[in-house]
Amino acid sequence: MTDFSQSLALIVAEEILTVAGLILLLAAAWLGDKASRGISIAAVATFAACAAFAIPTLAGGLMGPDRIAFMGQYNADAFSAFAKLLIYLSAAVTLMVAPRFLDQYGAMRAEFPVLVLFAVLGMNLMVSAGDFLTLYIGLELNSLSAYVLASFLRTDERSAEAGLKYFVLGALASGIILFGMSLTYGFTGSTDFSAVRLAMTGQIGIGAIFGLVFVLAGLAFKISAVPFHMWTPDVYEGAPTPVTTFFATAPKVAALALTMRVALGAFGGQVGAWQQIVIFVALASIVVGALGAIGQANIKRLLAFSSINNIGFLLIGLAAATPEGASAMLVYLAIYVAMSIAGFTVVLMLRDVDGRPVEAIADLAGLSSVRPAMAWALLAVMFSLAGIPPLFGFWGKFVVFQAAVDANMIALAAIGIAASVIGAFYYIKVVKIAFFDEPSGRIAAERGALSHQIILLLACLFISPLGYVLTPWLGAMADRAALALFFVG
Amino acid sequence: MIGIEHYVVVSSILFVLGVLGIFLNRKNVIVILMAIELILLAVNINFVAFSAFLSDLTGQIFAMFVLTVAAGEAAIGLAILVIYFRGRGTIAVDDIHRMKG
Amino acid sequence: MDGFPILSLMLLVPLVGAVACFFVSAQTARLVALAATLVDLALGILLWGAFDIGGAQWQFTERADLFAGFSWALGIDGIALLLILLTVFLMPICIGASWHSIQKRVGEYMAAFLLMELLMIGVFAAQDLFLFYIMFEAGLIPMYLIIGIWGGDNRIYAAYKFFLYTLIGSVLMLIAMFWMVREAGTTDIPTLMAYDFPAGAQTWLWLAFFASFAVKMPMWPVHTWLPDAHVQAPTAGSVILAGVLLKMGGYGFIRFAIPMFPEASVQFAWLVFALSMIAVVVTSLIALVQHDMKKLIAYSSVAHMAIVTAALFAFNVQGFEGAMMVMLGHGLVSGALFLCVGVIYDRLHTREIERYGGLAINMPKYAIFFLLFTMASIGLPGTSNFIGEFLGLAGIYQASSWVALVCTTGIILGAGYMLYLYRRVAFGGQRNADAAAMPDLDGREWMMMVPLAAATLWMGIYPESFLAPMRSDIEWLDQRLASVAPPGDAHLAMPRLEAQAAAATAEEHHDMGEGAH
Amino acid sequence: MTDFLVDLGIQYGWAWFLATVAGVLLIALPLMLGVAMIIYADRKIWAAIALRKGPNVVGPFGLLQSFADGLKVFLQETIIPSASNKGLFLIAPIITFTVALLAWAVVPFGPGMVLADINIGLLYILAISSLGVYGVVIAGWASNSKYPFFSAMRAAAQMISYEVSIGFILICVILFANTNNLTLMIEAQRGFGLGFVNGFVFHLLLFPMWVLFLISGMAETARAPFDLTEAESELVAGYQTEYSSMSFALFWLGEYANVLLMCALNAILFFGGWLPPFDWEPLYLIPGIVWFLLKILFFFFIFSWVKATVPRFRYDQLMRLGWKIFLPMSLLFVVLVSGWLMLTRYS
Amino acid sequence: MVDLSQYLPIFIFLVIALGLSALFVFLPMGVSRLTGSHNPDAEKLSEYECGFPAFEDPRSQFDVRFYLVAILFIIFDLEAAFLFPWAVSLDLTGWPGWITMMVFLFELIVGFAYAWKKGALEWE
Repeated sequence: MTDFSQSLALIVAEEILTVAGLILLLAAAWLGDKASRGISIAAVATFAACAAFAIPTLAGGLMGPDRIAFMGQYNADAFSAFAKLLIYLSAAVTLMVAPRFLDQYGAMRAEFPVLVLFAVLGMNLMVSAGDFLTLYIGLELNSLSAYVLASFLRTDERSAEAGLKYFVLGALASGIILFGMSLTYGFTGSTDFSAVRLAMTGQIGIGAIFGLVFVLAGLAFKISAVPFHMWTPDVYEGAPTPVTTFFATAPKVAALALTMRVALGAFGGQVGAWQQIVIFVALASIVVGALGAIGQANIKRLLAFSSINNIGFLLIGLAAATPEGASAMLVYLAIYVAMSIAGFTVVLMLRDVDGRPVEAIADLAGLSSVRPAMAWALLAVMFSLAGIPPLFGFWGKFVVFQAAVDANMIALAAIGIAASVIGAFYYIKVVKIAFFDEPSGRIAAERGALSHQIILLLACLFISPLGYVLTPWLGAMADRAALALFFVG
Repeated sequence: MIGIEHYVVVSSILFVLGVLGIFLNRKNVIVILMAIELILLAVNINFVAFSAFLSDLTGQIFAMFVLTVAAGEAAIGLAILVIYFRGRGTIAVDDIHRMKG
Repeated sequence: MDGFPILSLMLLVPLVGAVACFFVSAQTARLVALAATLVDLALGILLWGAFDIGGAQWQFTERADLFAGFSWALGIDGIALLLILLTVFLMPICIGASWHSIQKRVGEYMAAFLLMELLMIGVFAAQDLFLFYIMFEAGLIPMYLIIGIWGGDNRIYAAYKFFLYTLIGSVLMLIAMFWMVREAGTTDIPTLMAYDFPAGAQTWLWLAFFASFAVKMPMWPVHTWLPDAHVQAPTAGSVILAGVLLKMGGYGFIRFAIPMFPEASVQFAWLVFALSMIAVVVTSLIALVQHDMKKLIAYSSVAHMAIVTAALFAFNVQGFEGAMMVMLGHGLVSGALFLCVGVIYDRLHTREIERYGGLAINMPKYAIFFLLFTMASIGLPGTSNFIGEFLGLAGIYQASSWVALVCTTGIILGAGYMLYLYRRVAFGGQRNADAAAMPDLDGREWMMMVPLAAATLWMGIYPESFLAPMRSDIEWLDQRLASVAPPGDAHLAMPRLEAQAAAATAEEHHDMGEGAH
Repeated sequence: MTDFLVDLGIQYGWAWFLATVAGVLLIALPLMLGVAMIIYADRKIWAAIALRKGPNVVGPFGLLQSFADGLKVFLQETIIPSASNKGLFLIAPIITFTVALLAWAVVPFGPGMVLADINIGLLYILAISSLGVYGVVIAGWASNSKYPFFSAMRAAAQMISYEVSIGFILICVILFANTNNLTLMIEAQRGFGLGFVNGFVFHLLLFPMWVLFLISGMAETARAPFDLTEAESELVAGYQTEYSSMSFALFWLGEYANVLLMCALNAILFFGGWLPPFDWEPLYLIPGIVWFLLKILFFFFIFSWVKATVPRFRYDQLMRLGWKIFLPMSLLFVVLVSGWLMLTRYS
Repeated sequence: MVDLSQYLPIFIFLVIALGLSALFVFLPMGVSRLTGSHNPDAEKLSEYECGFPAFEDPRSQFDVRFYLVAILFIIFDLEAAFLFPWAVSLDLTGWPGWITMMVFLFELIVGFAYAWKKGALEWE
C-alpha cells in the first residue's frame, strides 16, 4: 500500500491531463476559436507527455501493491498502461483529423480538444479503476464529454439526434451499472474490487448474482455488445466523423479494458457465473454485427456494425477467462484501433464533387480509378477487418481464437470463426464497390491533408503484413499487461 | 420493523419503473430524463440503505457522487435536448428517427 | 546450395516485382512482371537441379523462429518441388497471356499476379502450419481482385462466390489447426505429419480440413464456384486457377488430411469415393451440354480433380503417384486449354462455341496445338494425363473396383465432350465470317504454346523425370498408412470384374506391372 | 413537558406525542401571529420612514389591521382561472406555506427549546428553504398566464442564484463551528469575539460573510430591493397575480415567515442566537428566548429599513451581484477561512 | 441502523403544517360558497392580461439564460454538498483533506471562469 504522496506520484498522468485540461479550457475561453489549432496541438502534446509515463510501466510489466494508489481505488499497473497508450493514440489521431472536417461546418471550436482531453481523463480512470467508485467517476467523465462531442455540430440535426440517443441510452447504461454496483456493494459490503472478489468467491447469493449481471449488462451497453448495441449505428452515423473515429477507438478500448478488469478482477471468483453470458453475447454480437451490416448504405453505419462484430470477437477472448485470453484481447484491441483509425481516416479524406464529406457507400463506386491510394487503403482495412491473412487483422482473430481453443472452448471458437464469414460478405462488398463498379463520378479527385495522409500511411503499414514484424513486441506487451490484470494482491 | 429487504424491493420497483419509463414512453423525451433520474434514485436508495445496514460510509459517499453526476448528466441531457429542439421543433420520442438502417 | 535461402528468394522476387508494379507505367509493369516470373522460373529450375533425389525427405529447409511458436519455416519434399515447378512454369505464360488483353490498370494486375505467385509458392513451401494457412488464405485477396476487376460481365457474382466458398471452407481448418498445435505442441508440419492424434479427435479434425480442401479442390457438391470463377476470370486468371489453385486442395490432402489423420482418412474414404464418383459422372455429363468453352473446360477440371481425390483415398503408391501426375498434367493441360480459349477470345470476344467453327482452315497452327491439348486432356498415351490417369485408376482399382469402374466412365465421357468441343470449334464449315477472318497464332502466342506442348509431351513420354523426385515421399506416405489402410477388394473381385476393367482400359494392363513395382 | 404528562399518568409514547404536537403548535401558531404583527410592523416602519402614518384605523394604532385584512381575504371568493392546472394551482400555496413553517422545526429558541435537535440542523434548513422554489414555480406555471409565468421564472432563478452563495457562507460558519447542529453552533459562539462578545460576526473573516448573508437573505426572500418577482410596474403581482382569497394570503404569510426565518438565521449564525450580546453573567439572567426574539426583531427592522430606503435593482444587476460578486467572494472566503483554520486551529 | 427517531417531530410538524395550509386553502372555498360570494363567470375566470384577451400561449419559449442559471446552480449546489461534510471533518482529514478540497475548488473555479468568460453570467 502506498501513502498519500506516493499515490499522487502514481497518478501523475491524470494530474497532467487535469491541469492541461483546465489550462486549455481557459485558453479556449480567452483566446477563442481561432486558437483551436494551437489548443489541439497542446492537447496532443499532453497525450504524448502522458504516454511517456505509461510506457515504462508497460515495458517494466509493473504491477503489485506499490502500483495501487489511494488504498485500492486506483491501479497504475501494466494493464492500464497498455490501454492508456491505445487511448492516447486514438485521441491524438482524433484531434489531428478533426480540424479539417469541422472547419467545413465552421464548427472547429476551441472546446473540442478540451472535451477530448477530459474524455481521455475519464477513460484513464476507467482503465485504472480499482474500485466501483473510481469506475463510475471515470465512466461518467468520459460519457458526459462524449455526449457533448456527439452533438458537437449544433446546427446539424443528425448530430443532435445522435447526441440525444447516445445520451439517453448511455445514461440508462450508467443507471444499470450503478444499480448493479449498489447490489454488489450491498451483498459484499465493499466497492473495492479485491474485496468484492474475496467476498464473491464460492457460493454466493442471488442478490450478488443480480449485481454481477447488472454491472456486466451495463458494461455491455458501453462496449455496444448485443443485445445492448442498438444505439451504436445511429450514434456513429449522426456524430461528426472525427467524433465517430474517436468513439470507435478510445472509448471502446476503455470500456473493454474496464469490462476485463471488472469481469476478471472484481468478479474473477465467479467466472462460472458470467462465462455463459459472455459466450452468448460474443456470438450474438458477431452474428448481429455481421447481419446488420449487410443492408447498410452508409459507410459510418457499416463501420458501426463492424465494431459490434469486432466486439464479439474480442469477447471470445474474455470468455476464455485466462491470461492468454486477456492478452489476445489486448492484441486484438491494438489492431482494431489501427483498423478503425485507418477506416475512418479514409472516410474523412474523401470529399464529393460538391466538397461535402462522403458517407454513402454507393458514392464510393469506382473509387479505385479516381483515388487509387484511398481505394487500396480501404481494401486493406476491409480485408483486415474481415480477418483475411496476411493482413494484420487476421492476427487479432488468430490470437483470440487460439486462446479460446487453448481454454478448451472449441465449439465457441468454431461457431465464432464460421460466423466471421458472414462478416466477410459485407467487407468484400465495400471492396467490390470501390474496385469493381463503374466510377460514380461523385468523388472529387483532390488529395487529403498531409496529416491525414501520414496517419493513414502509418495505420495502413500497421495493418499490412508488415505489422507482423511487431507481433513479438506487441505480444510481449500484451502478455505483461494481461498478467497484471490477473495479479491478485 | 423495516428491514433491508424492504429497501431493496422498493428500489427495485423504482428501477424497473425507470427502465419501463424509458422504453414504453412514446411521448416526450423529458419523460425519459425523468425516468433516468428515477433509476438513479433507486440506486441511491440502495446505496444509502445498504450503507446504514452495513454501518459503512462508502455507500453514502457513493450516493453523493451519484447525485453529483446525475446533476451533470441532467444538465448535459437538457442541453442536448435544447439543441435538438432547435433543429427539429419537437421532442416527441416517435419523431427521433432521422437515421434508420 | 547449402544454406542459401533459395525458397525465400523465390518468394522475395515476385514480392519486389509486385511492389514495383504499383508505381510504374503499364508497359514497364508488364516487363517487370515478366522479368520477375522468369527469374523465379530460373530459380525453380535451379531448385529442381539441386534437389537431391532420394536424399533427405525435406530439403532446402530454412527456419527462423519468430514469435508465439510461429516460425518462418520453409522446406520442400519432392511433392512440393513439383508443384512449385508447375507454378513457376505457368506464371511467365500467364503474364504473356495478359500482355495485350489486359489494358486497364496494368500495374495493379501484374502486382496481383506476382502476389499470387508468391502465395502459391509459399503454400507449397511452408513448413509451419500457420504460415501455410496464411499463404493459403491470403490467395483469396489477389484472386478476388483479378476476377472482380478484370473479369467478364458477371464477374462480381463470380468473385463473391469464389471468395465466400473458399473462406467458409478454410476458417474451420484454422480451428482444427489451433487444436492440433495445442495437442502436439508444435507448428512444424513434418513433425505433425508423423504425430499420432487421438482417434476420436481425428474425426473432426479431418472434417475441418476436408471442408477447406474439398472446396478448394473442388469436390462435388461444393464445386459450383469453379465454373463461375473460370468463366468470368481473365484468361490468365483461369490458367492460374485451373493450373495451380486447384492443386492446393490436392496438396492439402497429401500433406495434411491423409498423413496427419490416417485413421480418419480411412474412415471417411467412402465419403470421398462417393463424392468423387458422383463428380466424375455428373460433371462430365454437364460438360457435354455446355455452350461456353470455358465452362466446359471448368467442368472437365472438376471431373479430373475427382479422379485425383479418389486416387488419393485409395491409399496405395499408384494412387498417390497417379493423383500427383494428374494434378501436374492437368495443371499443364487445362492451363493450356484455357490459353487456347483465350487466344480466340482475344480475337472474337466471345466464348460461345457456336460462334466458331472451321478454325482448322484459317488457323491451322492453332488447331494443331488445340488438338494436342485436347488429346492430352482425354488422356491419350504419350501425353501427361495418360500417365496420371492410368496410375490413378490402377490405384483406385486396388482399393475398390467399383469406384475404378465409375471413374473410368468419366474418362470415356471426357473423351466425348472434349472431342465434341474440338469438332465444333476446329472442324466443320466456316459458318461465321468474323471467325473465319481470324489470324493465326502470332509470335507471342507461339512462345506460350510451345513450352506447354513440350512439357505435356515430356511428361507423357518420360514421366520418370517427374515421378523420381516424389517417389520416396510417396513411399513414406504409404508406410504411414500401412497400418490402417483397409484391404482393397480388387484381388478378390478381380475374376468377376476382369472383363469390364479390361474393356475400359484395354491397353493399361500392359503397364500395370510397371506401375506396381 | 413529556415528563409532566407522564406524571399525569399518561403512557410514555402518548405523552411524547402530545408533547410534540403541543410543541409544534407552540411554534406554528405564535409564528402565524408573529407574521401578522410583523406585516403590520413592516408597514408602520415603512410609513414612518416615508413620513406617513401607516395603518391606524383598525384597533389601537391600527394594530389589528392585519387581522382585518385576514378576515377580508378569508371571506373572499377563491377564483381558479379556467385555463389553469387546477390541482397544481391549489397545491402551490400549500407548498409555500408548509415549507415556510417546516423550517422552524429545528430552530433553537433557547437552551433546549428546540423541537427537533437534529445533528444536521443547518443542512435541514437549507434543504427545506430550497423547497420554497417549488411553490413559486408551480404557482407561476399552474396559473397558465403570462405574468405569473415570467415572475415564477425570475423568482426561481433569483432564489437559486443566491442560494449558491448562501451555501458557501454557511460553509464558512460551519468551518468555524465544526458542527451542523444549530444548538452546538450557538454554543460555539460563546465568548467568540475577543473572549467576551458572543457571535461569529466579530471575526475579521466572518464579518464580510455576515454582510453577504444579510444581503443574500434579502434576495433569497425576494424582499425589496430585490422584489423583482412582484415588481408591480412590470409583472403586475408576480406569480400571485391569479390568486385570490386565502390562497393569495398564504403566499404572503409564507413570504413573511421566510423573512423571519432569515432574521433568525442571522441571529443564530452570526450573533449568537439566544446568547446575550456579551458573555457577561448578569445578562444570562434574561431568558435566552428573549434575546433571540429581540435579535430577530432587530434584523427585521434592518430588512424593513432597507426596503424603505433602497431603490429596486434591475434584474441584470441582481444576477450580476449574485453570480459575479457574491459567489466569487463567498468561495474565496471558504478558502480563506478553511486555510486560516488549518493554520491556527488544526495544525 | 441509524436512529431516525429524532426526525419524528419533524414529520409530525409536517403533517400539522400541511393540514393547516390545506385548511387555509380549502376552508375559504367552502365559506365563500356558503356566503354566496362564490359567483364565477367566464370573464372572471380568464387569465389576467392587462385588459387584452390572451393571444398566445403564456408558456411559450422563455429565455435560455434561465436554463443556464439552473445548470450553474446545480453544479455549485452540489459542490456545496461535498463541502458540508468536509467542513465538519476538517479536524480529522487534516492537510490532505484540505489540499484535496482546494484542488476540487480550484477546478470548479476554472469552470466558473470559463462560464463567466463565455458570457453565461451576462444578463443583458
